[in-house]
Amino acid sequence: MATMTMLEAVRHTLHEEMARDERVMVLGQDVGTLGGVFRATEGLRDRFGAERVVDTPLSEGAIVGASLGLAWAGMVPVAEIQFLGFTHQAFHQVAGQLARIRARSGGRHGCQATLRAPFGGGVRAPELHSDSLEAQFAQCAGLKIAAPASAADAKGLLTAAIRDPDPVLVLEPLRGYRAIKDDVPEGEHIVPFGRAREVRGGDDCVIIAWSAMVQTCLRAALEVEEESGASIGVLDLRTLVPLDVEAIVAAAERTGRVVVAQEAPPTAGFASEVVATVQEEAFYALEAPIARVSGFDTPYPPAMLEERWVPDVSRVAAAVRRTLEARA
Amino acid sequence: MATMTMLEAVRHTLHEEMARDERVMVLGQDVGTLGGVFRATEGLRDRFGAERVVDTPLSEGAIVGASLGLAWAGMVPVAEIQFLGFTHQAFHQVAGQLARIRARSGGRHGCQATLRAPFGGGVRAPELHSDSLEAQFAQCAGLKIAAPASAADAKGLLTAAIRDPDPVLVLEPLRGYRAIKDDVPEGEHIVPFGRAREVRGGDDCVIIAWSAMVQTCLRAALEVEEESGASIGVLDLRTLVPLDVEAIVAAAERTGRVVVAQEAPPTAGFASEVVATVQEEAFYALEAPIARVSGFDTPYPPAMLEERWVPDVSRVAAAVRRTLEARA
Amino acid sequence: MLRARRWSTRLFNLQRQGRMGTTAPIDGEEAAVVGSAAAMDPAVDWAVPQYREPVGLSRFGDRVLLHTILYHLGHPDAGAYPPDIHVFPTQISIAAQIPHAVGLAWGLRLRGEPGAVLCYFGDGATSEGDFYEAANLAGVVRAPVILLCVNNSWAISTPVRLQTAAGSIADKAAAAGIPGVRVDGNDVVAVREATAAARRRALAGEGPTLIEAVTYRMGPHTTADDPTRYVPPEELAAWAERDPIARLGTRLEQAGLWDDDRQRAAEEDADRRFDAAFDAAQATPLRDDVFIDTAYASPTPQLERQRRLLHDERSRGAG
Amino acid sequence: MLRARRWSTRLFNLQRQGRMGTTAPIDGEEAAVVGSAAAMDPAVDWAVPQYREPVGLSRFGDRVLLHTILYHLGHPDAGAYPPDIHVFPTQISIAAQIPHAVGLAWGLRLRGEPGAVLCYFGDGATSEGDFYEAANLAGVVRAPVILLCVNNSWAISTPVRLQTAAGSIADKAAAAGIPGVRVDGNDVVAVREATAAARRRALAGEGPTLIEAVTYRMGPHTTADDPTRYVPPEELAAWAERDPIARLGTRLEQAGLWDDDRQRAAEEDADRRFDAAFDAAQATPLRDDVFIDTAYASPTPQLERQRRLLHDERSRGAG
Ligand SMILES: Cc1ncc(C[n+]2csc(CCOP(=O)(O)OP(=O)(O)O)c2C)c(N)n1
Ligand SMILES: Cc1ncc(C[n+]2csc(CCOP(=O)(O)OP(=O)(O)O)c2C)c(N)n1
Ligand SMILES: [Mg+2]
Ligand SMILES: [Mg+2]
Repeated sequence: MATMTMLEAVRHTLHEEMARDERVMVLGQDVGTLGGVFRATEGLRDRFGAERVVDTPLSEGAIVGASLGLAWAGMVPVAEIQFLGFTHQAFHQVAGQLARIRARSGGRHGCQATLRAPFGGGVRAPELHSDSLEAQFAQCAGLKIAAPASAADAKGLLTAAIRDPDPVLVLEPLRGYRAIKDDVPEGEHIVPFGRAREVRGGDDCVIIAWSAMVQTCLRAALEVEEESGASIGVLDLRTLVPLDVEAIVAAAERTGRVVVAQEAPPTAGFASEVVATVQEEAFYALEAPIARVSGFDTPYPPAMLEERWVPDVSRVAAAVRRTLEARA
Repeated sequence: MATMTMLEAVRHTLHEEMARDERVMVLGQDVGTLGGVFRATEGLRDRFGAERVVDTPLSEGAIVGASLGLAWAGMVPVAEIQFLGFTHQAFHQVAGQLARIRARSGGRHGCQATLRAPFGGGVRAPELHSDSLEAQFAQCAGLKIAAPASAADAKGLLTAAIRDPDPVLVLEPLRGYRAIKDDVPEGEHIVPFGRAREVRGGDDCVIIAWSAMVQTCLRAALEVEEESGASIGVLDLRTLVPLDVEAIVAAAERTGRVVVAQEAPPTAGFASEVVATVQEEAFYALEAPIARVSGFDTPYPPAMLEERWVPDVSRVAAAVRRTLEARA
Repeated sequence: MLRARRWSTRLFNLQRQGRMGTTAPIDGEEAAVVGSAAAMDPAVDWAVPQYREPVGLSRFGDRVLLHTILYHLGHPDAGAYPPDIHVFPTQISIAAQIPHAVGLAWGLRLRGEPGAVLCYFGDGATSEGDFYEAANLAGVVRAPVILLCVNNSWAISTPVRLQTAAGSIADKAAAAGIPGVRVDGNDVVAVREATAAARRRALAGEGPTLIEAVTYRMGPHTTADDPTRYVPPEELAAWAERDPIARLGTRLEQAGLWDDDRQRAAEEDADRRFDAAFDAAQATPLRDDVFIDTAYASPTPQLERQRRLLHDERSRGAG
Repeated sequence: MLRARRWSTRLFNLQRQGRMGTTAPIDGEEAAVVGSAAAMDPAVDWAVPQYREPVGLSRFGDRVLLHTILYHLGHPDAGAYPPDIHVFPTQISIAAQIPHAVGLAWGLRLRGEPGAVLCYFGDGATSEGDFYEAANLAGVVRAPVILLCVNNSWAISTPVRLQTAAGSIADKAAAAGIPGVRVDGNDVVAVREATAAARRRALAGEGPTLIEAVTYRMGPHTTADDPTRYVPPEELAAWAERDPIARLGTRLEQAGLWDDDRQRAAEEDADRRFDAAFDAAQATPLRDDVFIDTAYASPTPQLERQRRLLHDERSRGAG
């Protein structure tokens, strides 16, 4: 065990996976000499050479599209997209190509490629750097999506992603890169996809979240628990696709009261999917409407307003209180 | 009143709007000389000239991106994207640019541009021609989305879209182009955004849908009503953004039993949004879990399997029966 | 070439009889497709096509025809080429295959494998960002790829003149800093030679080449198209004079290498092969839930739940 | 130029003091930006910038500075230029503004309006599909647009050499069939002349021009960047010798048009203007739910519901 920030865990994992398997390569904008704008790829270029750690032109479509070809040639590409917002430039390649190539080839040949991208708000970044776009990718059947909330999971899920035979989008929370720090297992550490993590148990209400919102929800849970004595659980989904329906349903059935928190705008956000799943599978256990906490149905605002926009502890706590108070 | 197919209604509307306002222009692939691959723009080029009806290069990104600039210059562009699947090539322009330009300009200057695209399955089209991607666009705050289910609404909603000061995506159901035929009001006909249409009333269960699925649901409602005597309503959302929450909630409260049907894959589809909204706003009226009927969490399959994939009357009817039978 | 046309015609006729989905006839473009494929070594090289070329790619294996038929039938195994057939599944999204071809070529080099990649696309495709981005990347990493534009003068109803103001498609190579070559796409020998030269460059580590094969789409865009609405008849007639198959036939006849008997024999052979492939295609098994098995390496729990639902509802519906 | 640098430095310093968000210094690129803007008529023409140029666009109105400051403060009114300021809001998504500029220019012509559009982007932007697609479209519709690439030799840490194998950025014009011009981007007069010539072409209906202004980013990419990790010091030193402001200073001094007094006066004037604009920016009102009002022409019912929620939760939280 070593204590690491999420960023360190990502870097450490890339080093380990590149050392373990010579087919693994890293490509993207500024990932080589600079070591990435956040230094997630620092040291890789010196250690593994410019052929396997490639500073590409400023072309997200080509980075993602070439990754498919590289994978078919037997490489294992790990592409960094500088910010999740700029995956939109490659959306046709992700949705129409990487996600579909296995089906298109009749199951014969998949695409073992990983896309890493930082996302999420709270660090006063410029426009288009903070958006939470996971739901758009969750509609791309054939793609998997991991969204670690801890440094340990950043390692375990990234390792699983790189070794997964299907294309995986790994979402890394911008504001967690340095702020989230915890114990990371040394050596091989794989967190299997589709298994949620019970961050804390709770019998009266469960808050479901992923990525950086997990920390926010944990604080909200403690706050409400302290003030009310109610027992509030927090469930970290870890991967959105595949989704751990069992764990979600079990938590909903145990508590009867559910809050789902996300940073994205509410309309068609991934929280809606979680809500729909809970009410489909655990309807009779529900004692209160499932509450969503989200951003707003507006573009992510400029820095001066982002604190109003990104759901914070007080908004999550308010939703938990509302849910606890709702008549059964 | 004149009876028209949806395709005729679209064409007729484009003619009317171009005649009414000389700033309206049509651009896209093959929209000019050919009159569009479905003939939706037939006759426009001869009537309004090649300056206002433009055969563009094969560049969705440039078509959509240029539309923003055209709108800022005072034109009113109506761009045809040949199939919705190919809006992905322009996704960065739709999501990051058209949808956000009003917010980016501090509210000063929007983007009066319409994007039309056929979508949906059931006509044995090649790959990427049949996908229902509306949920991905519904997460693009700043964009509006219309999805007419009748020829009359194809006119009323397209007219509203062209005149709307915000960017609008108009989804036109491929299999409805010729198969859906109804009475279309002559002269100016505007269907305001955000008002759902009660296709048929019903007290025991309501099926919520949009676009071509409305017809499927109508048939399913009749089938179940006939066999069981239960009274089944059908609500056509007409626009996904803005969403008519009031009508949805009223129908849910009246019936207590709700089915939401879509063609898209279930995970993060727009049906999940409708479900989340219903359970949030009408929780205490619900007598059964809200059922979703969807495609599958796979890429849309090749023609030989699409009948298995696209939700049909029997699958919707099965969901309605299940919902009616569920204990309260 | 003759085979490609014959097979394309057979597909077309089957579509007209309602026994086949939309097809995109190759008529007129045989020299560009077959000639370029002829320069490749199917044991080590790869072909990455759009949708019009596969019928002309039997150089890469007899099975390519079977898969092409499966494709137009709408069968899910269409893209399931066995590992020894180095052909990418048919691409519908215009230009989207170009970055794949570049990545594949780049990857072959990184893996120390000997092949080059031949990527096909149309004149229309050269307006898409994917084309430029991929060509530019290929130039930077010196990928052993041949970017072969089949400039058939049309993208559905859009003539090249409205596609670009560039002097030629080959001129676009300058944007990527790679050689751009223009070749008579109706001259099978010229196409093969240009491709062979590009392949030599690729294998010598000198990087990509853009080849523009100038030809003409003599038929409709697809079976769903009505080209009489936009193709000037004089233009079509002028190109018909330059029909690549007739042209090669004349050359070979003059050299005493071709005659009516051989022609007939070749046609019969093509038909026999087509019939056999069509039978094989029709006999290819189809599982009605195969889409659940081919979305991921193994189905997610949600997909297994959806499979059960599918079967329940079907059996209920049938019952 | 002097003003642009001074203002950029002021922004940089404020960022360092924690009073401003990320900024992207213009140092070294003043001649390319100010010189090209000088060729335009702000009454009829438009500027469509990326993020580094706005501080150099006061040619388009004094207010541009205020909006630039608002931008780096993260104020929602940053892009709310009044109608008489013909500047597009700052663009962050690389190359995404290029199709807008083409559409705007095209639209002005369709509307019978007299202007031309000057679109700025970087060397990095020329690798994006948007650049090629937009340039190609501009060529076909002969849009009165000037595509001005500020080639400052870097895209963050990526040198132009890794961006493309093309001989120059100007060479890329061939792909769109439009003229490509390479100009010394540190020579303000040369840049202005090249831009003026392109503008004349545009207004004469001869279509777009790609201008590559060859210059150098003398500072970091942004305040978040550490260029010492990748910029070769000799290279930076060599370009510092060609500093565009010093160069013009020398020229003017030799012509007796510039001296230390004038320099000091100009700097003081620049500072005064900056101070005034900064005060105005800080005094610009900020409503905490303005994002709800600017997403659509008028808020949807859902947004009104969300506004109420926001205020309820805030007041609860505060209470
Ligand atoms: C990204 C994308 N946009 C639009 C289409 C619709 N479409 C199908 S074929 C075609 C024209 C293609 O022309 P070209 O590249 O010249 O190939 P050709 O058909 O002439 O072989 C278009 C626009 C598509 N398939 N993909
Ligand atoms: C589409 C997109 N991809 C990536 C980024 C991240 N990014 C910001 S600036 C930059 C480099 C831009 O270089 P260039 O176009 O040369 O402009 P310069 O900064 O040199 O003025 C990158 C990659 C972005 N903003 N947009
Ligand atoms: Mg063509
Ligand atoms: Mg640059």
